[in-house]
Amino acid sequence: MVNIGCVIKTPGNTKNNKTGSWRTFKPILDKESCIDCDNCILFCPDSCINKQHDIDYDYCKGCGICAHECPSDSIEMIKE
Amino acid sequence: MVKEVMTSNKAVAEAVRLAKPKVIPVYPITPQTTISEYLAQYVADEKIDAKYVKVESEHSAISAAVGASGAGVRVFTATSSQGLMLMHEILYAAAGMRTPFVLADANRAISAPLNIWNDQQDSIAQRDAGWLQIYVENAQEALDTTLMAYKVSENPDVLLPSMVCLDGFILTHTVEPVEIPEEEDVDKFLPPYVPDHAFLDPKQPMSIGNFADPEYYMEARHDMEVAMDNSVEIIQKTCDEFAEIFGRQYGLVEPYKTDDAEIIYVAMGSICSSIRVIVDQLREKGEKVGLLKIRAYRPFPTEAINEVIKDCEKIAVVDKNFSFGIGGALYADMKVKFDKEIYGFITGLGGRDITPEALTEIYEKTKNGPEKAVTWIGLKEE
Amino acid sequence: MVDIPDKNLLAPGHRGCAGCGASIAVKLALNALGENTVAVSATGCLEVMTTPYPETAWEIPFIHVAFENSGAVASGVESALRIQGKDDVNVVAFGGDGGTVDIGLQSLSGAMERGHNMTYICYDNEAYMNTGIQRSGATPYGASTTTSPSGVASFGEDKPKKNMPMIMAAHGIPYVATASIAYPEDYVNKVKKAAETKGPAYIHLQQPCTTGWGFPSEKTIEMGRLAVETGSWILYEIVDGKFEITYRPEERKPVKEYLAPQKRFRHLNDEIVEKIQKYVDAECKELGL
Amino acid sequence: MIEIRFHGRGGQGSVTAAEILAKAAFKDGKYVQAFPFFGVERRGAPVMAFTRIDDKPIEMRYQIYNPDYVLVLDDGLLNVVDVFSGIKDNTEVIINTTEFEGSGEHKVHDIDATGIALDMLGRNIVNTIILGYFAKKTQVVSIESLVEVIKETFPGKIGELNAEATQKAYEMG
Repeated sequence: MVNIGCVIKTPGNTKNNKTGSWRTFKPILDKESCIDCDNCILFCPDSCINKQHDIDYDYCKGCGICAHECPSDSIEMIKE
Repeated sequence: MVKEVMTSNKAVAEAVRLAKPKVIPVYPITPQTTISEYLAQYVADEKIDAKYVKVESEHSAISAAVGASGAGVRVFTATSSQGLMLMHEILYAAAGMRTPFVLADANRAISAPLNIWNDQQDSIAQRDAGWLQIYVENAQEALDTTLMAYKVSENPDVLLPSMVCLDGFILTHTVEPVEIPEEEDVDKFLPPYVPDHAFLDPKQPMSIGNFADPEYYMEARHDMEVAMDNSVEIIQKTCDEFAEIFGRQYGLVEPYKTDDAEIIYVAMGSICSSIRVIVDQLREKGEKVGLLKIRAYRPFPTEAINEVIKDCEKIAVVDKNFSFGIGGALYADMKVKFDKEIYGFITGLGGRDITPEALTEIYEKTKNGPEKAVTWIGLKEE
Repeated sequence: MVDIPDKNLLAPGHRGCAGCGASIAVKLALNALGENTVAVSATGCLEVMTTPYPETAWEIPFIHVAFENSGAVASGVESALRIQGKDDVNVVAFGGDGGTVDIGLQSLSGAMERGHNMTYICYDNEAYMNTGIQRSGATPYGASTTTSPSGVASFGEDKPKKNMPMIMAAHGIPYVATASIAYPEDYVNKVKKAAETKGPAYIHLQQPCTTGWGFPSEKTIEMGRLAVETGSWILYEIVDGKFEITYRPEERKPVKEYLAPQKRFRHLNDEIVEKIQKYVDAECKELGL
Repeated sequence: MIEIRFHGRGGQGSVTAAEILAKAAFKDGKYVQAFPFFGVERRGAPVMAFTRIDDKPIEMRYQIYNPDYVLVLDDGLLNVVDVFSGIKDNTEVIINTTEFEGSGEHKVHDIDATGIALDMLGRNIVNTIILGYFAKKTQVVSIESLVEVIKETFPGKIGELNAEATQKAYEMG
């Protein structure tokens, strides 16, 4: 059974799909040295860093953009 | 009730005015063009409260139609021939996305060679797109069918788009008397379109036109088959409701003098008028002959046809289209569905006039048993 | 600074590659546009990765119909919304470079010329990435793709990139801009301006693609920055016909620095690199960078 | 069933004439059908149009091969097309001409519609004028309905003038 025309009426429900399992490297953010530039939030392709700079590992694919774009080197990529 | 003399194109435009679509994306092409012109004028004169989208191609006409219908409003578009061919890809998308709008196709031959005249190859080529296809015989039927098409398409058990097929020039450019329904009667018959299954509203976000993998695709397509099956009953019901309000009765098929007929012509569109004249002439000579006019080609009304043809001996299917190596599309469908003596006749391609002699010849050939299962009629001798 | 919204309108869990630039492009655009927006998408990476039935990453209304027609679909959507009096709803269409500069050009041109009140964003990753990196009209000179491969007698794509923003500008529409995901403030401002524009607006956004360009996933933004800092991608806007550069690198870096880290350019010899440098110099001179 | 065939040139209004005749007959209470010979002809090329009039609904949708009446809007066509093609013994042919010399084989009426048109309309548009003459000669359609339809088809001054010219041709019939 599918919806008529395969319409999806549950906005944003890709959240059911935990893409964290794709990850081989994991970003660890050090809030002490963080300068609140928000680069990691802006550039995260998977919208998984919130305003408080908490990383949602359910979705983080471990691309490493956040660490690479962090001007204060506050994010470290470590092997899962 | 006003009765006026007009072309089928004008009759379609009048139906559209009465159906009150909100968006009309349309691109001109012979012989549909006057529909696009009438509608542009109606919008310019505020006779329709709609946005007329002056698209740059038929492909964009149908794309804008799907977009607008997806956004939740009633939509109309029209085309012909090459234009319908250009729409081909999006016709499938429209049906798959279950956008229930109406398209009028002024039936015209397909290139090459370039030809602007009537046959039905263009819409027949789209028969598997998931659209309802109704073939009309005259201007009145063009008007009435356009109104009924909305009601059928928008039915929650159908939600498939409809194509109203009217023969190019023979109908689109021929004037004849047409009764124009009263607006209040039409409003009663056809209430505004209020979609539930798909619309675009930031207050209730939904994603439409999505990607479906092998896990879901077959179900989605099968649902369309179910909807198409549902439409058989709904078309008949809609015809009955229409008759109650407007006094003109239509059906999935229309038999003429078939009760005791030994040979039955089966045909679609304007040719049925001429065949009726020939049936009368042959009847006067004592021939037991009748006509079965197919109005609904998709859905294919198997039961309704069977009811009419079950006792006849032979069937002559008249097609204005053909599939290489097979014959006409209607002929092929009849052969698949019915185990009877059925012959196919290809006529009137590219506007070749179908004369009374040609129609009589079809009868004679069927009666005597033609040399071939499929015969081209009206072909010039070397 | 760019405002960070409480809610992202492109949800996580979508199937984009790790390091996907298209996701960043859309996420930032939706941040700028807000919830009162309807999105249209051409077929491509974006559509496929965000709407695998029965899941959608879109928190706003979304429609996709086909590859080559997002301009026309958006025209229909816009018309339907306006005739219902929904004048305040933003209509945004996304197309990749293939769906925009190649197969979708006619549809887009018609939509722009008709003056629909909408924003079209081309997320340009410079090849057909969804189908596995085939060249498009937006593929730059020298890039090796599966249909413009480097080989014994070939250095890759042998034609320069189609100048799509200027083609759009020639339509006389009120707003045209180029942008890069590596400059989010500039990009977000442009999306906001585009949305506020009465009539059609076009943004051509360069969007590096880790898979198609061949660089490590963490360098998506760095590549975008290098493109701009070398003058290979110039950020400007054309408002009511008035052209203005919106970002000037302090000192333009050599193009080689942008080309070298990318696998698609790795085969290029010094001669071709020099030629590309000359192209870039000429373009920068023409636009006043 | 009465079948009428019009011969004219592209731009002379043959198709309009066929439709006006159908609409006028409809006003008289008849069933009607009118259609052009479907072509891609441009201004100046020979064209045809057809009208059917009957007391009962008209079913046939093929062209008219054996007309009861033939109306020729331009005598220059006589050298170009066979306007007598398919005519029956009692077919009447009306030609806009000043110098037609028939062989006597056919029932031919001639009227100088061009003269009336130039005189009353100031230009050579004869499609309605020839219908006035046709109405009187054949009584197929009433002049009252004809004039009404002409005024509806061409609103304003031009309709008035056309109606007067048609009336004049009627009186000459």
